[in-house]
Amino acid sequence: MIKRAIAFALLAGLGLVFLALWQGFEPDPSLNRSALYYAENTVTDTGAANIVAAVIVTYRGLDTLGEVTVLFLTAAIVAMVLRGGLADSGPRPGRWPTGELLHTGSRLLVPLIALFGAYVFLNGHLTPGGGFQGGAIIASAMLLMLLTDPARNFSHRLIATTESVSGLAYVAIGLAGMALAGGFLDNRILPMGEFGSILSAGAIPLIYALIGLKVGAEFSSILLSLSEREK
Amino acid sequence: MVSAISIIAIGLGAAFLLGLMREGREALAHALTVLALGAMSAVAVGWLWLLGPGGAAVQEITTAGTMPPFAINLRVGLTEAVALVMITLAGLASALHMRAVLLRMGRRAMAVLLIAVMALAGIVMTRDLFNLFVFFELAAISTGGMVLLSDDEDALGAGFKYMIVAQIVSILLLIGIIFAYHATGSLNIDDMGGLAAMGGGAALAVFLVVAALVLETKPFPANGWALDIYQAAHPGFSAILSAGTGTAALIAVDKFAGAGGAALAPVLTGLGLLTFVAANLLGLAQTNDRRLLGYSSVAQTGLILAVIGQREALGESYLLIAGGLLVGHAIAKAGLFWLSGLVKGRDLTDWATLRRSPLLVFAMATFLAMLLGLPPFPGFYAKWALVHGLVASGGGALVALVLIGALIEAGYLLRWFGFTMKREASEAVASTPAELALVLAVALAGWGAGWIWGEVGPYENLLRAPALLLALAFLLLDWLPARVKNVAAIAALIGGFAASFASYDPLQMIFAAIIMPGGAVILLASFYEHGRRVGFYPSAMLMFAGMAMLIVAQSSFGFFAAWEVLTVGSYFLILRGKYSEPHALSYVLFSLGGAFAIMAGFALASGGMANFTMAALAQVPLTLAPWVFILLALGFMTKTAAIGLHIWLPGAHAEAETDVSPMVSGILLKAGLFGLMVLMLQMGSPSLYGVKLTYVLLWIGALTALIGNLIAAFQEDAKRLLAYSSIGQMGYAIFGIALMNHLGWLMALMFVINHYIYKSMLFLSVGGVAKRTGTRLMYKMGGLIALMPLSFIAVLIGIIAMSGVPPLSGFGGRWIFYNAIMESDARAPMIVIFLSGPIAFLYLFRLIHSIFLGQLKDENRRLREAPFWIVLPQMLYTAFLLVFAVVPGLALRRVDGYLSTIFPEHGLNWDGLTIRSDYGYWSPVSVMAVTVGIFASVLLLLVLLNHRAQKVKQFNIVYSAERPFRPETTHFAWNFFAPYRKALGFLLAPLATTFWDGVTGSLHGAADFLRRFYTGDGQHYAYHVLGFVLVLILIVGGGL
Amino acid sequence: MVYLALATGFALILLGLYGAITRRNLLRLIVGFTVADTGTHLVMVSVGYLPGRTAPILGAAVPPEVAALRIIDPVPQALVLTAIVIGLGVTALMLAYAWRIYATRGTLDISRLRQLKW
Amino acid sequence: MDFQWIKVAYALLTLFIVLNYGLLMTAVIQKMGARAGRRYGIRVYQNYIDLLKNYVLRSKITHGYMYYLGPVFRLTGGIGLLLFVPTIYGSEMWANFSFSGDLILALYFVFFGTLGMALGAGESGHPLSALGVSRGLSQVTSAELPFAIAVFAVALQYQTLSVTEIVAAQQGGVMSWTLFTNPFAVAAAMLGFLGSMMRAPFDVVLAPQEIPIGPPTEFHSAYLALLQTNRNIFPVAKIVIYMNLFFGGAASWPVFGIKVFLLYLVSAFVGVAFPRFRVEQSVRFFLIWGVPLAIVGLYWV
Amino acid sequence: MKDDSRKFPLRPELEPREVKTPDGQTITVDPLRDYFCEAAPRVHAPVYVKIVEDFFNWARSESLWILGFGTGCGAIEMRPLMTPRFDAYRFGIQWRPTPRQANLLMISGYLSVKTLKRAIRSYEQMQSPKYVVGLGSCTINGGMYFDSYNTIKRLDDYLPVDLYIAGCMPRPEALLKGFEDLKKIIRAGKAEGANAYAENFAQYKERQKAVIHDWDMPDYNW
Repeated sequence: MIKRAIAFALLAGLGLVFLALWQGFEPDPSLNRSALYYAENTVTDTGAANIVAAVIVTYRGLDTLGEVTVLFLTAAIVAMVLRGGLADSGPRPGRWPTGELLHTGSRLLVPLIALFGAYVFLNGHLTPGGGFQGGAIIASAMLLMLLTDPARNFSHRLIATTESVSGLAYVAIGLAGMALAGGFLDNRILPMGEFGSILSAGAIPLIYALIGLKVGAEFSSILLSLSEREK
Repeated sequence: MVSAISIIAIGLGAAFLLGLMREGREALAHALTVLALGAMSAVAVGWLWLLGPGGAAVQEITTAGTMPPFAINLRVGLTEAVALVMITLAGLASALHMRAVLLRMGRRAMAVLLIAVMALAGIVMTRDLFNLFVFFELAAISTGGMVLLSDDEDALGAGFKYMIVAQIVSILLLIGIIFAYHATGSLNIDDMGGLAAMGGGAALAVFLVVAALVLETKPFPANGWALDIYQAAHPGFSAILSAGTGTAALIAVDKFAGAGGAALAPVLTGLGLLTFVAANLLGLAQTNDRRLLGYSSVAQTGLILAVIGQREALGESYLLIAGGLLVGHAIAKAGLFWLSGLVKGRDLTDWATLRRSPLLVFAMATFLAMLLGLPPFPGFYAKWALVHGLVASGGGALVALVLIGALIEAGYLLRWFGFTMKREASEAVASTPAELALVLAVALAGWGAGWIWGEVGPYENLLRAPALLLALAFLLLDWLPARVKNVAAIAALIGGFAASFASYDPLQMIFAAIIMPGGAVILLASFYEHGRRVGFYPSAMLMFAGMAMLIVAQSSFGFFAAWEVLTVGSYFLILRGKYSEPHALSYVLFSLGGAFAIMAGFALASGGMANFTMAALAQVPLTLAPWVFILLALGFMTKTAAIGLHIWLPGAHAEAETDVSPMVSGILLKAGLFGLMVLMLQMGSPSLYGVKLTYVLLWIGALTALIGNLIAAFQEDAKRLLAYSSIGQMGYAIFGIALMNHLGWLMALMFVINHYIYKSMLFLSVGGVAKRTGTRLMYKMGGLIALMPLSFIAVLIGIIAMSGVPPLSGFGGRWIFYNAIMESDARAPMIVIFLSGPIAFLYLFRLIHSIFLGQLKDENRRLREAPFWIVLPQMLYTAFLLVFAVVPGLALRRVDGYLSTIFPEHGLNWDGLTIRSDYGYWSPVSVMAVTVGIFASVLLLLVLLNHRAQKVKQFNIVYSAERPFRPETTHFAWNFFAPYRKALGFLLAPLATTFWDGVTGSLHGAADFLRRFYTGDGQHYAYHVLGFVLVLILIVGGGL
Repeated sequence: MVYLALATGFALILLGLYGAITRRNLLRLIVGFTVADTGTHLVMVSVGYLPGRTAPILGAAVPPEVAALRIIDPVPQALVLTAIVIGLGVTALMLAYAWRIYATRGTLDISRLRQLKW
Repeated sequence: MDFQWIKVAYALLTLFIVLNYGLLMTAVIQKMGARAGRRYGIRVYQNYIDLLKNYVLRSKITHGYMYYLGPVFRLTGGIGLLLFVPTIYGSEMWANFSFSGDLILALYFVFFGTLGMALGAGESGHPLSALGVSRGLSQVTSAELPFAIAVFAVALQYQTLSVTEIVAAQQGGVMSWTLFTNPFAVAAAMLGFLGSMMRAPFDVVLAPQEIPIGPPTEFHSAYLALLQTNRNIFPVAKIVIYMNLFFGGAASWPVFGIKVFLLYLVSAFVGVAFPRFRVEQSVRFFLIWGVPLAIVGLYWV
Repeated sequence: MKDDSRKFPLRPELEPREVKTPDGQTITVDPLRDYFCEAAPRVHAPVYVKIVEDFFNWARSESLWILGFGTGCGAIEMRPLMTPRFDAYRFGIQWRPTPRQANLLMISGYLSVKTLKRAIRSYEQMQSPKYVVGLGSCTINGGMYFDSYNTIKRLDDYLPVDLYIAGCMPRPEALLKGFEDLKKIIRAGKAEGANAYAENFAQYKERQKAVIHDWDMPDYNW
């Protein structure tokens, strides 16, 4: 009871802070200087139509690299955590086999989903979407496969390789930006192309593709690790 | 030089590369990890080199080819470079240290390690607030991963608690960031300067960010999670957590502090100091080594946080201080955590196993010294500069907090060192050469850092002081046999004296004479010891070096450094005694407390000025002078063991080794006297509220003399008796100095020489006897006169000299003393000192009677004279005392002449063989001649009559027509002065001991009570965090 | 509208945190944090919202020339994406921890994890 | 400084006079005590016979070197004390060796004999000797307190530590004696005097039978004779100091004889009239009565 | 002294014992040998010329220091000597508490075997010249205890008696007369009991040991 009361009191205090923030909040009438800069210079700087994508991949590319790393890290740790418990979990009784219908349906859907994912990350610089979203979609294909056939063996190796290679490539592009263009993760190492076309915006599509692959692989890896625990 | 961002790139690249590795190639993976960390370290070191000695400009690194604030940018300045070096090197070393566990856990663990280091480097470099958040999260998650490397089951719980806290912190941070962005339209930290001043949401946002960042520095009380991690995590990782994460978090706070504006600084300071004091207090109650280190880490981080809060006030020395504390702490803590990896048990006492390896002990001592800010390590310079800086900016109360916290920290750290040196050692440490090399390398790095700080700071570099180097050279010689080292030590002392002989003024000369040649004479006794005596010579020489530096110190810094050096050396020396663990601890704590008082006093005197000469003490403004005087006098009197501050002395002197007791008693105590003399020489006698402070000193001296002597009379332990007698004698000396007249000083200076001689002599005699009899309890001895005649003669001459009975030299001191007090009008303390005078007879007689006279015991019947090397110095002293008794003018006259330059009035007149004062006269030669003449005549008469006396044995005594039962029941020695105890026993009430016991007891009690706050429940920790944030905002908000 | 979103975000945070610090079960606790995370994200995007404007994607609807007047702030959007991913990572990590704790301790009660204290 | 050997002869003469005077005076005082108890008491020359007998005992034993030297120390202390203080005021001849040192020398030389005797008694191995020493030291050191403070008061009063000068300052009539110029100091000093004379009520140190006779239990023959000799010199020497400090000193031998006798008589009278104190009682006595008196004396100046 | 014919075992504290020294060795301590001087008494013949020796003897006779040691009922008769009525002090007589300083041992009445041992000790611890006076008939022939199993009958067999004072008990006046007689003997140089004791040491010891069965001390108590 006391615990609840304390929790209440603390959260009430926090709530007061939030209330102050809420009361003091005044939506900007116009774009602030950062946003204004992006609105005005994205096209010339990066050639991307999706300003958010440009911010993510280029201006705040280091964040994104970190973000990808977070996933990589989580995947690695989850694998580590779960592997550590393997010895004592022991074999479990088999499951009911999933039905034919599911198998077929998923076999039909998986390539489509994957393709959609690829579409989303390849067009990230033009339309809403991007590497993370695309990667998540690809991972959902994986999830579908896992759900339909829990007993199926996936190639960890392939996933890991995809993950690492795309990560390395990402870092390499970043370094290339230092060598060839204005700085780390500068997207202007590749031609800017025509504004609005798929092959534009310098390295953004490439990076997004790598991110998509990597995120897909990492989500898959996490899902796989978690599902293997259930076997 | 490659861009510093490559540290991040290398880290990430290597981590991703590890993903490509096959399972089963762990060794290769580890090699890659080490290589990558090595490369990162190399880049960091390279930049440090460029920015430091190279003088390169601060490096701005932009990304995405866009200028900040529109793209993320990084910055590497000197501070960042230092932090990067520490972080990457800690990572590298930990990777090496954790090799086994990394190999076991596989490439993923290595990737996590790499990312952790990378993330910390990112925190240090980035200038973008959100990017900072990303790196923090990376660091947090990788911490969550690294915790799993531990073998400790409880690590899981600790990790989860950490994640809870991390989640809350990240929520707060995000809210703060987004509102800060909203207010400024930028995420760049450089754009947020003074943001808090905007008030409203912006200010709240800033405080949320600040609170989150500060939480990363583990402030009290929202730090339970951190302690659990320290306790449970693999020590290799704890090293990173302490040295790396802590550093990074502090840098982050430092970066963002500007945004908080002026209101934030005092809050940070307060918070830091609260953490510093509280965590140290909590550390007192710890028995688990890693948790203890955790508390210590938290405390040190808190101190640095406080320094960050005082950044404006500290001005130029800010970097020196923060850096010194940070580097010292990082190196020491990393080293200690790695060491804890070598120790199997988790209890502090389990560290005794380290003792088997002198190198590890050396490393541990180095680390502890770094943590405590002892010379010559960076923390020493930093602490000195910090205290001076704080005083300069009027933060006297802060100084007090810092010093109290530091003292508590010293308490538990040195207690731990005591455990290591003195407790039962189980098995030897199972360390591979690589691990050993790692720890040693870190320790050496600590020395290196000390050198660097000495070089770059505005003070003298202690590692360039010849005396100190000479002492340290004995560390290198420590593999030699003891006797060889002894020759070297004696040669060093004599050589040192010969080299500097000409440059001393008479005051210094007296002290130098007893320190160096005097020390050499005592060292003669050390020839008795066989084997290697590892650690003895470096400690002893350290003490001597400190003393030698002390007497020639020109600046307050030099003086204080020397003071610390001699304290450290003597602490190690005292700790060598068999049962001296608690006594050495209380010694060093009192000494450090005193040293802190001295430091504060100097800081106050100099007004925070860095370079302050001792001579400038005379120019201290009148309003400050009494306080300076009090602080300094207090500090010096801890060393002379004035009443109330004396409780460390008996144990420390009594339990020390045979040849150490005379050193610490005969020589070391004089350091305090020297300090007092210099103090009064420069400052005279300031008044406080109309009371002359020297008058207070008179009282202190008198009471010390009375109580010291009185307690000595009731000791059963011979060495304790001598120790208490030292207390009493020091009281006399203080009294003499405080008289502030010619003869008072003359007496004190005579006393410096005399006390050295007879106390050294008595300690050696008693030590020799104790060596032979195997006990120090006097009532177990008795009747040793026939077996140990030389020791007896030494004691006899010693006590005659000491009690001031003519014709030996002690009388000269008394005579001068009486003449000195004739000039003074302070009658009340005089009466007290009169009371104490005759009591000296009681304990002196008891000493010689109980040991040498009376009944010889069964088991002692075949004892031999004390070893030659122990007797030799005694005989030298005896000869000297006899010569000095006849011709005291040898030294007295020169000193008298010197004192005439200070106190021109009321000196002595040298009229042929007669010495005249204003009041009386004394002719030592006549006294000696008359006494010897009468004595010889009477003796002749007796021999004529009784030359054929039958020598009988010990039971041939009249015994009411019976015979004695056994020697034990016939030797009247125990509780020798029972009637005196009946009459005056009430004066013996151990008030000081009770008081200090109460202090330590309440500290421990407080610690034990306070730590229950850390219930171990993750949700409680969440409460702490939330509550902390709210209170912080309340305080800062209230300050708006 | 934006105030409502903001308030909802704050409310979610408080709700989530309340769950996280009062529930003993690790899984509920994690859910609580997820809710709070979501609230945070909501707050973030709300702060970046400018009334009456559109998404920061250039094209036919929003030509680059007038972008400055037509789009909302892209930065919070970028940030929130990062925050979401990081939150996901942390959640996954906590779940893995919860699983491991359950495997070794046989409990999901956080109050049983009090071996380390004082 | 040129030393004249004739001083040795003078010193011996002083010693001779004082020894004989002491032997006779103690006998007379003992006889007075006996008369008070309605006895004849000892013969006036009895002390000579006892002394002689002890000197010429035939057999003797020794317990060791310190035992052997103890009486020597003791007697040296007594003789030294006598010779370091000018016996007769204003006479170069009877100033003896007072050129060696001043009042402080005398004060500290008192302990020379005490210490030596204690050591000798200690080496005899007799536990009761040691017990006696313990009592003696306890008592003497506390009796010394009022005396030392009083002496200091006197030194302050006359602004000198030279005995001769102190006596000189008291010349010019009875009323200029310290006794009248600083009565408290003198009272305190006289209490100390009683304590150091080993007479009742402060004679538990020698308590016959209980601890046979304290420190000298084992001493006999010439050892004892030396101690006896000292017992006749030392009190006189001590009284000389008191006389010089407080009672105007003595300008001639007859005055010397009278003053010493009267002072000695004080302790004898007190001794006859009072029972014994235990040691802790006497320690307290000196602290409670002696020291405050002395302090008053000190502040009186 | 080791005596195989010992009838009573030695007291435990006098048995030789093994002791461990502080440095770890084991040594044997034989209390009787290690703690007591074993030397035999010497004869101290008068060494000075007659006239000097006479003078000394006169001094000795005029300074009789009695050991305050009462062995039997006669001790009660000695106390009045200190009182004003008899006032023995005027004859140079006084009591000393320690045998070291006394030179006259008064055996005041009957002497039990147990006390004999103490008397012997005390006598031997006195310094020569020393004198023994037997008080009352018991010291002469056993007196009324002539057939007691527990008293000695003839003091002279065990200690060299210089003078007997007969009576049962002798009055203090008799004692004073006895002292006068003793003084005469001393002045005549005939009170050489100590030397006689040393000369006939073996005989004395034989007789002493014949009655003292638990002889647990060295032959001569210095």
